[in-house]
Amino acid sequence: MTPPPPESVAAMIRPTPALPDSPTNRDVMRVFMERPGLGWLLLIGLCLGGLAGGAATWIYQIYAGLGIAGYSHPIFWGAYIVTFVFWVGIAHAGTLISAILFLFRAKWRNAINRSAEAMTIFAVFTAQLFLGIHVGRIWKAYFILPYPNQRALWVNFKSPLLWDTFAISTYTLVSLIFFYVGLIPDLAIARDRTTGWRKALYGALALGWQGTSRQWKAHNRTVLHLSGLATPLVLSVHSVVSWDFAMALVPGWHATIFAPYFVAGAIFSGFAMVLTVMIPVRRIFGLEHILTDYHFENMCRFLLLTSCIVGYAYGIEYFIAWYSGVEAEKTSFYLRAFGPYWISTWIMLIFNGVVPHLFWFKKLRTHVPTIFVICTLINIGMWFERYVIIITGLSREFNPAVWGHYTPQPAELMIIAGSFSFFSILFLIFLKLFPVIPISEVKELVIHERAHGHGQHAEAH
Amino acid sequence: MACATCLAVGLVFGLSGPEPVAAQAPAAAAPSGPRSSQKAYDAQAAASDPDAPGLLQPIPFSHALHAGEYKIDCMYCHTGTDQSRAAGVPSVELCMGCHAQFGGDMEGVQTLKKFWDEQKPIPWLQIHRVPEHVKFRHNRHVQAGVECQRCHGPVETMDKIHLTSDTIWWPWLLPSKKLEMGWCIDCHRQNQASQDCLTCHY
Amino acid sequence: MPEFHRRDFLKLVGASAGAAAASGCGDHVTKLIPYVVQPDEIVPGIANYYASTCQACPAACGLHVKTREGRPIKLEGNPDHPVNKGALCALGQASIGWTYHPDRYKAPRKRNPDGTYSDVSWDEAIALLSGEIKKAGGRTWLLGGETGPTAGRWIDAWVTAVGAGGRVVYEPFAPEALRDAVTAVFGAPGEPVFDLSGSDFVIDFGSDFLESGPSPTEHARQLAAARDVSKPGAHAARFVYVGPRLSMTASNADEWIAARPGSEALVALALVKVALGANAGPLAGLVGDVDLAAVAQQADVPVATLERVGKALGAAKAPVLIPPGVALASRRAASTARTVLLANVALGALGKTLRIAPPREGKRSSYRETLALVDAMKGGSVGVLIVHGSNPLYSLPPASGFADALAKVPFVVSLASIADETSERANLILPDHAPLESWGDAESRAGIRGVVQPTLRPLYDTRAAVDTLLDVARAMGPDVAAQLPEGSFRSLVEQSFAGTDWHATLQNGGVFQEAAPLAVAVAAPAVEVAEPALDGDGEFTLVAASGALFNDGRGANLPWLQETPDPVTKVMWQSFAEISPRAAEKLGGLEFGDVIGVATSAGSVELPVVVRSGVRDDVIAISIGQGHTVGHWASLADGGRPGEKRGVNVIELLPALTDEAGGRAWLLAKARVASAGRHERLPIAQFSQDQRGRRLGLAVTLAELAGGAPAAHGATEAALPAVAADAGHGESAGHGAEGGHGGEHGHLRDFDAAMDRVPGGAYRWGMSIDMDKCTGCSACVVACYIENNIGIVGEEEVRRGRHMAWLRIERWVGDGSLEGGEDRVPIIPDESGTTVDIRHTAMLCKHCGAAPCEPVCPVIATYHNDDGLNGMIYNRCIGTRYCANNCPYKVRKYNWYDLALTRWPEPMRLLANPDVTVRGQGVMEKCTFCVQRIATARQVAKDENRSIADGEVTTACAQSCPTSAITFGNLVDANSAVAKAGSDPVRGYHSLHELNTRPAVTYLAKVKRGSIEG
Amino acid sequence: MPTLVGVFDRPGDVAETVTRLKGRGFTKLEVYSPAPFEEIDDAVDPKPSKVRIFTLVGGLLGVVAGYAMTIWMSLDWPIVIGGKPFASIPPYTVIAFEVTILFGGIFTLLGLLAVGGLPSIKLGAGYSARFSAEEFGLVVEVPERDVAEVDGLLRAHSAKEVSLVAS
Repeated sequence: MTPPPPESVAAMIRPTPALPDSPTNRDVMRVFMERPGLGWLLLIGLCLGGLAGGAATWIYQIYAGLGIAGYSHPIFWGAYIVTFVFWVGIAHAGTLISAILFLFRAKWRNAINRSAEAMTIFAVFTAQLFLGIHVGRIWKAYFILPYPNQRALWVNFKSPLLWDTFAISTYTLVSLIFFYVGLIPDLAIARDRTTGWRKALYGALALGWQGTSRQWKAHNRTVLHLSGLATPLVLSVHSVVSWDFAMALVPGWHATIFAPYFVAGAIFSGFAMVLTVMIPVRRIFGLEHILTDYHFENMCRFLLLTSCIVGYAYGIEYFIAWYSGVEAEKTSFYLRAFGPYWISTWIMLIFNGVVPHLFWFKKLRTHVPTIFVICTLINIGMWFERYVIIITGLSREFNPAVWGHYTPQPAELMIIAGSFSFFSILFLIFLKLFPVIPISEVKELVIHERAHGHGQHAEAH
Repeated sequence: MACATCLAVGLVFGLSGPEPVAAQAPAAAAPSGPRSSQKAYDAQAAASDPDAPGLLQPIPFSHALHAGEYKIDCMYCHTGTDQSRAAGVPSVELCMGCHAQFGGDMEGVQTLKKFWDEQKPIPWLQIHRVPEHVKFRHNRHVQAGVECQRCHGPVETMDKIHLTSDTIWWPWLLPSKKLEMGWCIDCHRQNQASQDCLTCHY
Repeated sequence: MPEFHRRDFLKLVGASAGAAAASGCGDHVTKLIPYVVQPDEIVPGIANYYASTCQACPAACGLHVKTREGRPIKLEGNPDHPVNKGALCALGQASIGWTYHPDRYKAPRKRNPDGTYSDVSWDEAIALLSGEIKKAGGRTWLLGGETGPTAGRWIDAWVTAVGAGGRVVYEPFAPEALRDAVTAVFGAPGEPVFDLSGSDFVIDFGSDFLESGPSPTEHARQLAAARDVSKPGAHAARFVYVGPRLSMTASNADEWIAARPGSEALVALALVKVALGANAGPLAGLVGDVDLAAVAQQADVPVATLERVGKALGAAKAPVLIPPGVALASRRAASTARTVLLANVALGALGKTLRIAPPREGKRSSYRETLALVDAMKGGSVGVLIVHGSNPLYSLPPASGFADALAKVPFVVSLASIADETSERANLILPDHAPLESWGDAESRAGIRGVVQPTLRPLYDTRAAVDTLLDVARAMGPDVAAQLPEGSFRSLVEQSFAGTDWHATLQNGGVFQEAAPLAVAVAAPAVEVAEPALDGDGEFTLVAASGALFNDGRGANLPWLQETPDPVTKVMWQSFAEISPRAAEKLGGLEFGDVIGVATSAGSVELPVVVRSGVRDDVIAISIGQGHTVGHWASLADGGRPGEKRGVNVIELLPALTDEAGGRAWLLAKARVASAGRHERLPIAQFSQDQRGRRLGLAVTLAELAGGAPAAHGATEAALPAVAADAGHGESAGHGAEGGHGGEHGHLRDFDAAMDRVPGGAYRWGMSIDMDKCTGCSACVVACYIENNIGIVGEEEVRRGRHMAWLRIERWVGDGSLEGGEDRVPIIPDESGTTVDIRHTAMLCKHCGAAPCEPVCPVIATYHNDDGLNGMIYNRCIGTRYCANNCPYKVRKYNWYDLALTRWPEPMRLLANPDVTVRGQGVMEKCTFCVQRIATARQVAKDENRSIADGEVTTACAQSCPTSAITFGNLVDANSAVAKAGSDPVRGYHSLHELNTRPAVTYLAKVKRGSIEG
Repeated sequence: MPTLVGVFDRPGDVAETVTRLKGRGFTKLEVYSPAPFEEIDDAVDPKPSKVRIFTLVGGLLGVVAGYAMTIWMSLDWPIVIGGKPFASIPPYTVIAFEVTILFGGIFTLLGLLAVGGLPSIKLGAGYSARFSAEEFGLVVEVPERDVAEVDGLLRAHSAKEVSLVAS
């Protein structure tokens, strides 16, 4: 073959034409490229106010002492630990969706896993705040780390709190890695289409990703392995969090069902939070065609499953208390339902055990406003579940002389509100900075569809 | 704050006698006795040299002169160190025991006499200090035969008391300076002394 | 800006996360302040002990005052003193607070015409007072409390020397009816001494002798000795309580006869009639015309009970009947006292369990004389009134009109050392030394004379009361001075001990040769028993209960007594009215904390209510002692509202009436009670007194005790871990570290978890608590607070249950039932049955072998040391509080705020025990088995290279306990007291044993002696 | 050496072209793809990715590190806690498990960076923004003489465009 004439070679060298960009790119990037709307700014302002209030109360609490919270003898753990477990629970949905469903090859998860992973990370950060809020002497809290020190003093590895330290920091790191690895291809896409500081930011973060096959193969394998690691991690982290209670001999805590019970509860409240956040985001940014009702229906099925598990756990706890014949356990559980905290117990039972069963009806499973309401109730119910376990467990223990009562104080409510603001701020910033839907994963389906059978565009993914 | 033994010492002078035994303060006699030796003057100069390591004390007292040169035993001034947790700080009366007779020509001794005449304690500055949550027992260490220099350094050669450095290195490549916990623990381990936390923290 | 502490700096740094920046600034240089003249007996760091006598109440127990660097930091009982034998009551322990009290007067003060006060020099004040006395002459009067014999003698001499009008000795709780009865029954004045230790049947007609009788500590010891079942063959005395309210004393009885208040004499006669029938000796006349049915109806006591108890009383070999005390001193108190004394004589108690000691030296006025003085003041015939050692404005009923009488006295002088209601109205204040700064002497009983010696140089410009009076006399001219001795009061005290070796007396704490009892013959006086008249109308009878902690109100300004839970209702810091459930129902379903209005003929108050069945339906009981308007902690001054009352003063409800012998009467008034329609959250320490059948406070019946089977710990429980030495406990669960690691510090060692110690280890510190001896008086609780610098958190924090007591007394009523707990209202189960089944369990850290709190602490702030102690290292704790959650006994307390002792008003900080770290904010704390005392004892033992002997170290609680219910020692030493006591096969048990925490504290179950069989 | 860039629409075509080119001995080729497609990656490099080894090494290192840390620290200063042995294995297993996953995750990320050649500053030859849209780019380096032949081949496999990038 003789070489083609130079002019034809020269003809080949021409600037790549500005092709019509991929519709998926355009849709998703519109979300974070647009100038923030008034609604966004208002929300961010509100949350900053909440965060400022929470932070100020926290600093005052560090100075004045934990006395400003509602603790009383013998209830040494209160709303802060409840909210800590609540946030750690929510954190598990993200990893579950992206890791476990990836292993199951459930393709429907592609649209939702990025936002779920983002929520994981922000929820874990918020949860870790509470370790600092709950502890009595934060200026000495570094003692809990097994760092080599001149005192030759180490830490007590037998303590569930230390397992917590390891579990949650591992979970934070692995989730961050998982989130970041999934984000790299999208950052490359964004790098190629933005200018100014965004190009610099995305360029730096994308680490020079070009989507070569070697990189894709390594990326696939990495995501596979990370999912393989993250799945047991999810189950272990919330088991460790449940062992904070199960390892104690408080009646009502000391039960072997705690690990699966907490993991199911975590997934349950995690999915609910993902839905609670993604429904408005979908509505505001018009991502209906990517985040279809099919996704929401699948997630509602999952909520139904975990609601059954959690409902079973409530029942089995009462049965075991009765079956064990230990009077302290029986009294603790009887007073849980009919004692001074009966309201929170019944909120827990109804919101977690009864309301989600509305999802048996397909009509309700696909009716988005209903899903939103039920998910919000579920999260309230899950907060109260931890409240019930911790507070009623501690308030009616072995020694009736020191039964005590606890009422959350304004300082605690302010700090908890601050934590929700903190979570929302991170999520709002994420919305305006990174693609909320994984472009490359969605594009994989789109290209796949177009390659194989034009047309069934809407239904397929 | 709790073991403010050093601070509280002397603030309240408890006596079982009816009236405080206030010995008559000898009249501030003219500088009696022979002129002090040149060694004494050098020591006083060294003790009041602001550049030398260690804090400037209200009276330029030189341990090198008293303990090194005159070989006065530690326990003579620091009484009670072998019986009590706290090391006794010499009372002004103890200093005057000797300096009432000699050394009057030296500026340091004149300051001492001024304190004595006003019946005011000498506010020495503490050099060797362990945090307030540590209950260090002098008597146990003295009884166990640990000599004072082990922690206080070669006092008999110091004109100005200062913290000499004696750092040990842990196998995980971290140093522990003198009077820090690691340093004490290392010594306790070498001498099979108790490593029970309640020995020093309660 | 409040004083800025290093800890605040650390917290600010933590808060503002400017940690990095902070490390740069210079080191905090501290100073070493030597003595100018070092007293030879003071070695900094070593405690000195001075023998003295407690002046908190007339019992005058012997003291060992522990001082460090010249300041007293702890009071301990003097083992050689015959009255308290080394123990000390709650008020005695807390009385050290008066030395460093913020309300102390610092110099003489004069009230200016415009009502403000200005300091004045001693000479000026003395000149002013002597001038006034010269002017007033015979219109000068002294009103004061009981003093020591020497002080009393020379004050009387002063009164005659200056030609004053006279001196009235006024003690609110003086047992005047009893004194009068002794004079009437035995024809000669004397002090009745009830010795319970030899008795086998004790009946207490409401004298509450364990709380505020003449000598609570001594009687507690004697009662415990009389009922001691641990010694083989010891007879277990029966104890019956007759009275309208189940007080702390009654809680320790076998049977409670809830007679109508005022009918004690009738009940006594009925019992004697059943017991002795015809030959009732001196009481034959009275007993003759006693009709059991009438007495039963009038005293509201079933006839069967009278017969049953009467028969048992007859069978008793050495019975003793104790006449009513303060609470039941009615208008017929003298005749009741006579009746009970005659009953004692009739039952042959005289010479065995009752002896009449010669009267103590010193003037004692009757209440009638006090009222006479008040009338004289009202009539304007008193020119100068000198008040010392008492607070009449608080303790005299307003109905007596003392307030405006005081206003009519032109010149009032107060010699008080601490500000109180009366001294704040004085024209001239000449402050006395605090008790621990004073010289003096005190006589418990004839012949038992304790010396009072100062243990620190007076903190302020104060003078001994007698010295002040002597100076005044000298200032009045040579003729007056001639009649009085020269020297100081100290020399007078020394002269009063002339016959003895003064230094030996100082060392022993006094001269203790009890005088022989008087040989008395019964003078069979006329006794006319009648129902006491009650003033006013209303369906309730008001009983002013004498509290165990505040005595007559003198203890109210001591923070430890305010924060120690009331031994019966466990309420703290507040006043409360006790009514029965049926009465509460009638008043409209009142519940714990609902506020009621109580009105009598003399006054009315509003206070919250405590509903408990331990009170008769027609009785409303209010404790004496609260309701002060002056005083830190006594009033609401510490809460920032000075001048406002804390709780109510029940004395305001009482008319100023006396009994027929002129003694003060307390059971005087009918009360109209109505709900005030509002609720107040009462701070309570114990939520429920119903132990729900859990293994907290166990009791064994006499049959089980005799049977010898391990009744207390039930069948399922394995035998108590043999606390003796290497008895071994099956396969030792300990296994050392697998791989030997690191040669150089080869201190790896096996750990025997079951025996909770390192095999071959010398010590396992442990404790055994005999619940049969514990009366619930809380002396141990206060001793623990002061020894270990435990912080007082105040009323608001206590409402949230955040008080810091390392040791609490839990009061359990019977085995408990399974009801209750649904709401937040504290539970006091039904205690109204005839048989009393109240168990007092001292709950403290058990230093468990398999401690649940240790594995959960992430930073090893709590661990187990080789001597079996659970160490709590405050500087390592970061405050996760998980250990507190995991402790089933809930004995760990957390510092929610920085309410450390060193932040109290000056100069209370000087009370801090330098051997114990003062815990800051954010750390856990708990009982350490007084590790500082163990450490001190170990120093002594190591110096003599031997191990610590048994009994050489004792904890503050064990040392202070009047009945020595708590034994502390080394469990590894088989023949140590604690090992022997702890291994009682029948009664020994571990609290919450099924949790397998292997505690080092063994409880000995209470013995349920059941009701008296005929 | 001149570099040809072919632009494709369907992943299947790219995979075939790659196998064909490799069959013809042009092995210096690279595929830019906007989304992950196994058939392309297997075509370019059938061997399983080396990231697996990183994860394995990370995991094993984690186990060893976890147990070593906990046991060594417990025995360096053995303190009796709750009557439990100094180094008790059951609780330490939880920590070893967590550290295993931690090291596994970190080493997997390192694997991705190492195997994927990230972070790389310069973009590869022939890379253009369109390949992050929805089109595939096949870049192959061919000697001068084979440019036409390869160009034809690309077009035969429905390459939308073929262009020559300055070598």
